[in-house]
Amino acid sequence: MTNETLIWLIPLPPVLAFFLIVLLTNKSKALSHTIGVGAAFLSWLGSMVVFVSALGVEHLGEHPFESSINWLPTGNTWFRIGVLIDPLGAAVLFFVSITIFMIFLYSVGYHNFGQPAGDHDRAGLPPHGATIEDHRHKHAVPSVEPMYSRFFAFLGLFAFGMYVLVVSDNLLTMFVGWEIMGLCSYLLIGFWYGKESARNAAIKAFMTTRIGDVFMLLGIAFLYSATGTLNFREIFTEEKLHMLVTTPSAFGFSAAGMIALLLFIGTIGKSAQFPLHVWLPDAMEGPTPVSAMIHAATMVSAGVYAVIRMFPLLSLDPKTMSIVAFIGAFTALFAATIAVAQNDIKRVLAYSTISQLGFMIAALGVGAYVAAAFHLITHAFFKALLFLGSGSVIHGMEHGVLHTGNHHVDPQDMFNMGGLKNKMPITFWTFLIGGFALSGFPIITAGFWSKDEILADAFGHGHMAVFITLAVAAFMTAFYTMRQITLTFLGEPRTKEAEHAQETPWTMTAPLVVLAFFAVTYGWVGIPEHFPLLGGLVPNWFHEFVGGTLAEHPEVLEFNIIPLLTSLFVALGGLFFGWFVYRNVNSPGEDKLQIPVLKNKWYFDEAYDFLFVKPATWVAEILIYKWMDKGLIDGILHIFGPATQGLGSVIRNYIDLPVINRFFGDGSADVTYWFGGKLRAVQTGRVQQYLMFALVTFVLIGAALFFFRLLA
Amino acid sequence: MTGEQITFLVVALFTLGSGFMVVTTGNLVHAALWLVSTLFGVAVTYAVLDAAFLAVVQVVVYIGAIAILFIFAVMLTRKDMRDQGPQMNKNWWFGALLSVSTFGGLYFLLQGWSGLSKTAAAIPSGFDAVAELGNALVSPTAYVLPFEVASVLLVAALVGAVYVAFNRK
Amino acid sequence: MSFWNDPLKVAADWLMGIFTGWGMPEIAAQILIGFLGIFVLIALLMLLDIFLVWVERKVVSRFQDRIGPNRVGPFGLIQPFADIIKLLIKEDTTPGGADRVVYNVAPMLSMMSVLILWAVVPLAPTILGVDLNIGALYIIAAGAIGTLSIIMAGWSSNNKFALIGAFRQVAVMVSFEVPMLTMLLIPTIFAGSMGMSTIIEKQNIWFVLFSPLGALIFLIAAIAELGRAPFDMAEGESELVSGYNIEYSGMKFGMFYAGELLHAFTFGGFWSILFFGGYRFFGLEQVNPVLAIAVIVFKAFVGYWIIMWVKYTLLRIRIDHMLAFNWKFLTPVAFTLLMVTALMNALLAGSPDWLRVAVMFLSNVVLAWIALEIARSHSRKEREKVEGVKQVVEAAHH
Amino acid sequence: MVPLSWYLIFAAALFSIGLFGVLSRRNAVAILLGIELMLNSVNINLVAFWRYGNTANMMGQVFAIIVFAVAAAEVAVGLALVISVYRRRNTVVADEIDMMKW
Repeated sequence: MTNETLIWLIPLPPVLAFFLIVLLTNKSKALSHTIGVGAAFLSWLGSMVVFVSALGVEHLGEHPFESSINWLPTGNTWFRIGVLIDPLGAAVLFFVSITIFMIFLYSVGYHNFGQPAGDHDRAGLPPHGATIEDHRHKHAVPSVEPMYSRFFAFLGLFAFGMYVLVVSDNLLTMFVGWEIMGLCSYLLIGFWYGKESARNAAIKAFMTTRIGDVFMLLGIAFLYSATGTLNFREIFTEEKLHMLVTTPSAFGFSAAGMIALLLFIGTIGKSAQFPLHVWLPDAMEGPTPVSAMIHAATMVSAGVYAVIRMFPLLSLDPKTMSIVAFIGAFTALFAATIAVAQNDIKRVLAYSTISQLGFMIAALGVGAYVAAAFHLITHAFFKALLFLGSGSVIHGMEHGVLHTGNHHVDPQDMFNMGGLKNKMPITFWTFLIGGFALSGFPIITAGFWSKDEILADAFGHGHMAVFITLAVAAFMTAFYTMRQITLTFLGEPRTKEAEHAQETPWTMTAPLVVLAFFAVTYGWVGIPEHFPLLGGLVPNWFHEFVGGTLAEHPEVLEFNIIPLLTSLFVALGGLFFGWFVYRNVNSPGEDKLQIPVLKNKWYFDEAYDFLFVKPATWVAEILIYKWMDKGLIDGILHIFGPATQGLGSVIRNYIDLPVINRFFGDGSADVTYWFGGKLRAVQTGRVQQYLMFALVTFVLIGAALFFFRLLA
Repeated sequence: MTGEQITFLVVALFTLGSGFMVVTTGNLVHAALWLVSTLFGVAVTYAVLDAAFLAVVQVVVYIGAIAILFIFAVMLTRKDMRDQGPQMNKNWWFGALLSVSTFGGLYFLLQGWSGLSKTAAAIPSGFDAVAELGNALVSPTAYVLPFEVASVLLVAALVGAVYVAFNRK
Repeated sequence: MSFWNDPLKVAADWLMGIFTGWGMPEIAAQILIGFLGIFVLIALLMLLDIFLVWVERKVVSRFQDRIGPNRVGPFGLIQPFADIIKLLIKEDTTPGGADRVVYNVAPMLSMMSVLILWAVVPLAPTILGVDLNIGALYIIAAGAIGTLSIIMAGWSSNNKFALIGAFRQVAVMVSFEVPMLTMLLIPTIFAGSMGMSTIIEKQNIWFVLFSPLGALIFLIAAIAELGRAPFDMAEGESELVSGYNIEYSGMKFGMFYAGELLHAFTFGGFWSILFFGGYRFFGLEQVNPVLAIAVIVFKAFVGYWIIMWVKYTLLRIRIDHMLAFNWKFLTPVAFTLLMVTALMNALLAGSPDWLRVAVMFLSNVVLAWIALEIARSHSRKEREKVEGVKQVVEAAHH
Repeated sequence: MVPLSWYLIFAAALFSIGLFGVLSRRNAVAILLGIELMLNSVNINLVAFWRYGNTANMMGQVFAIIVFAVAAAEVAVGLALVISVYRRRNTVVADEIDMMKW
């Protein structure tokens, strides 16, 4: 099987799994998760094959794996869709497939497969645990998710969307995958639809991303009308790009800039950049694997991936670039500030995700193409690791909750934890690695290299503002990461639940270990040559490989000591302060940083509520419904009624009854009746006679025709 | 008068004769059997026309299935084994008139048509009519659609026949 | 020597020489030679038939733990001749109110339907009547004529038992033609032709290895076609006093009887041709046509013996069970098998032989297993239903 | 060599015979027999035109086969109708089956 065919096949297993599970194996949990995980494994296998063979190809950037088929006839040409794997695609495929596979595996344990069904669990609510009875004393154990199979089906569809997005060679199919993911995020965030908050979160996520998507669709339409194609490699040709730059469009943007901007707004929605970031923290309502799926492996990465894809277009217009850089940097800092004040372990990670994505966007804004891709991948690894780790922690806490039976304790609140280090060692160490990677702990962790590269690029390209903002953001990142670790794992247990927390099954810990491995090692493939001591020990493979995607190879910056020192300082400093401040903080009260404005996320939700939601409701309810519909339109209609009635009666009495009915209606009826009476003798009910009549007629008519034709 | 012509005439006369018996004989089972011989004559005609496959299919489908079906039907639709009364309805003469006129009309039209006297070209050597037919029946560029439609029709007829003839106790 | 390589051609040329020597036109001579060939073949078949009578009686007697014919001649070999003479000199009766013409035509048709089958049987690479490229269909066509003869016999002899027997027999034959035709298509798929000789030449590996289930279904359908046990309801002695040929006596009955035997033998032959490589036996057929003939006759006898074995081992099945078995089990299985085989053949085109054999064989086994499972569960349900009724009835009795 | 006209006239004759049967037999089954004859005559025409036209173009034979299918369907349904009518009205005489009249 050629690589092209294989690439075509990669997205298939998950979607097949989706249909199989939904249609057939919905009843059997074991079968469902076997199919789901198996599908994820198959896709992973295919992706690995493609990736490895992609490594083998010289100048993959010039001639990537691609194949396409005619899809829609557009006028006299065809709209072709197809698959494309260039260095960027290969690298993304690599982490996407691994993380997806890991998350599938993790979900098995997370949903307590193999445990008894809950005593009073209902579909649409998280399982509450079951009481089993062995040698005559009953105790509570976690109970299996009621909608276990459905979960795997949704995950499969989600994975399908992501794979489609990664392998597709044009914006349209990419957008299709994009939207499939939008739908799945809705389904999965609202997976426990029994919870009010989950419902709202799902709708919020769907709506918010939809705003971005609309603009993205506009951008795609604009691009298609401008260039007549949506295929990446066809767009990124010299003359197309030049044409786009030279054609002006609105607001003093060039067409290229406008398109890039529109597509970028789509990304803002998808990867939760300011000001459309609001949906992402709420998305934490979904099960933790979903959070990992959305925040690490797939959806938000998809946003950044889209921008990276369109980078050649993006980089054409300096205005757009600066907008992107600004939004990225701002989001990075802004989200970091909020993250500092959150107590929900998953929300902290959510905001850190937003800020890390801000890093990537900002990197793209300053033109650091490779750095962005690099950080995208490393971030995917350690963020997936962190989410799964937090899920593991929550799971352990739920064990405690079940043990004590006190269901009022929120197993996600970090102030209820503490001292989990000894309870759940594997989780702790992996989480620690992830946290250090996130905060860019120097040299060993992957996060350091990618983040350092971003800072270096920002500095090197002379965007001081961006540089400083990012540096501060990085500092805060390290700070709240350490805060989280300290509150969660270090110190003494603050609650009985925390005391009775216990390590999670292997299906949950194994993915942690694997991801931890990548979270550390993946950074080493991208060490800059000129780095002191380490530079050149390992060739900067990543830069070479992914850089090859662009037409002109991005130049390698010469080394500069300032960004290095900065990142060292912010990472270590942040970590130290995080530990120092929170080493003996035991309750939210003692936490100095619980500032309301941060706590309440700069009041963004309230602001949006006031600015958009309320006015919309008012317009709908009062203006349109009450005044316009009820008052104006109905009023007019009520006038029509009597008038029509009067007219109708006139017509009826003076035209209808006498003329139509009497004369035409009854008259024709009488005539017909009379004829019928005469003619009915013909209908003898005998088939053969009918046939004879038919034949006679046929012969006569035929003869007549023939005769006249002869005459004529 | 070549051999082929003699063969044709013999076959045609045989076929027409038994066909005539089909529509005239009083005993319905005999009519069905005469139908069999007519169909057999038609099969031979196909064979003479180098359509061997059709000839065999004719034998299989008509003699093997349809004729048998007729005999069954004849035997199922009478109380005792004798045919009583005349087999022609009262205006059979008109039917005869019509059919003769039909034949006359057809003959007349045929006379007016050129290319009547054209003779068959020899089948090119190595031309496998069966394979050609098979390909034509299933290739999308040819007649796969009529073929499928015919199959659907058969299924529908099968179900319908079963339903209609089903004897509700 | 040359004669032994291609006896038919040599003989034909020799005769052609003689006839033209007599000043006979080419065409006439050819026709005459053709008739001679047919005559010789039929004569030989008739001799074989007589021998078959003896074989049948011997085998059945063995199965029933008797000795069988053993008085006339060595091992009673002359016995069948005695039977023939008896049949010939018997009074040839015609029942009153019978339809004379049809009544007399039926046995001939019956015999003919068997004999014309041999037109397409390749006895050796060089010895076959005519190499129709639609041989497989031809078999069914001949079967159709047999069906016709049976219903003619049953109807014309003006006897309700005969008529009922004919009805049943014809119903069975018409129904079992369907799976039979389907199974004929399976060697056709493998060989890419319906021609008997092509089918044989393509069998470097016997098709039975490709499609054991197909061979089995074909055998079952063939037995039903023949109307032999366990599908011999048409001539159930106890119920219908030997069915459609009840009114026939003397040589007319003899024709039905001989026709049946030869038919069985012929289907043994077709079985071997379609699934067991016909006259091929490890290149033996290349040595000498006579050997080839010996091989195919031997294989035919094996098939015939299997048919007899079934006949004398199994019990008679009720008519509705027969038809239900065909329509509800055999035909669906046959269709499924046909689809599976065609699919496999298309998928495995060009792959090595051992792989094709393995996959085909396995798919057949799996299909058979599934079919049997379904049948078993269904029959279990039926049994429960019946037993439930029985209990109810017993309860009513008590 | 047999000219095409012979086949066409042969087919026409067969058709007319069938037509006669259809028009003037009393028994419904016999009417169906007539219909069979007509269908066969059509088939003869199709095959003859195939043979005398361009033999590489299979249309004639293809449609002959489709006529087979139609004939089989027609016989099945027709006989089923006849039988069910016989069950209810106890007659198969076409003229007596005339409920569908004024």
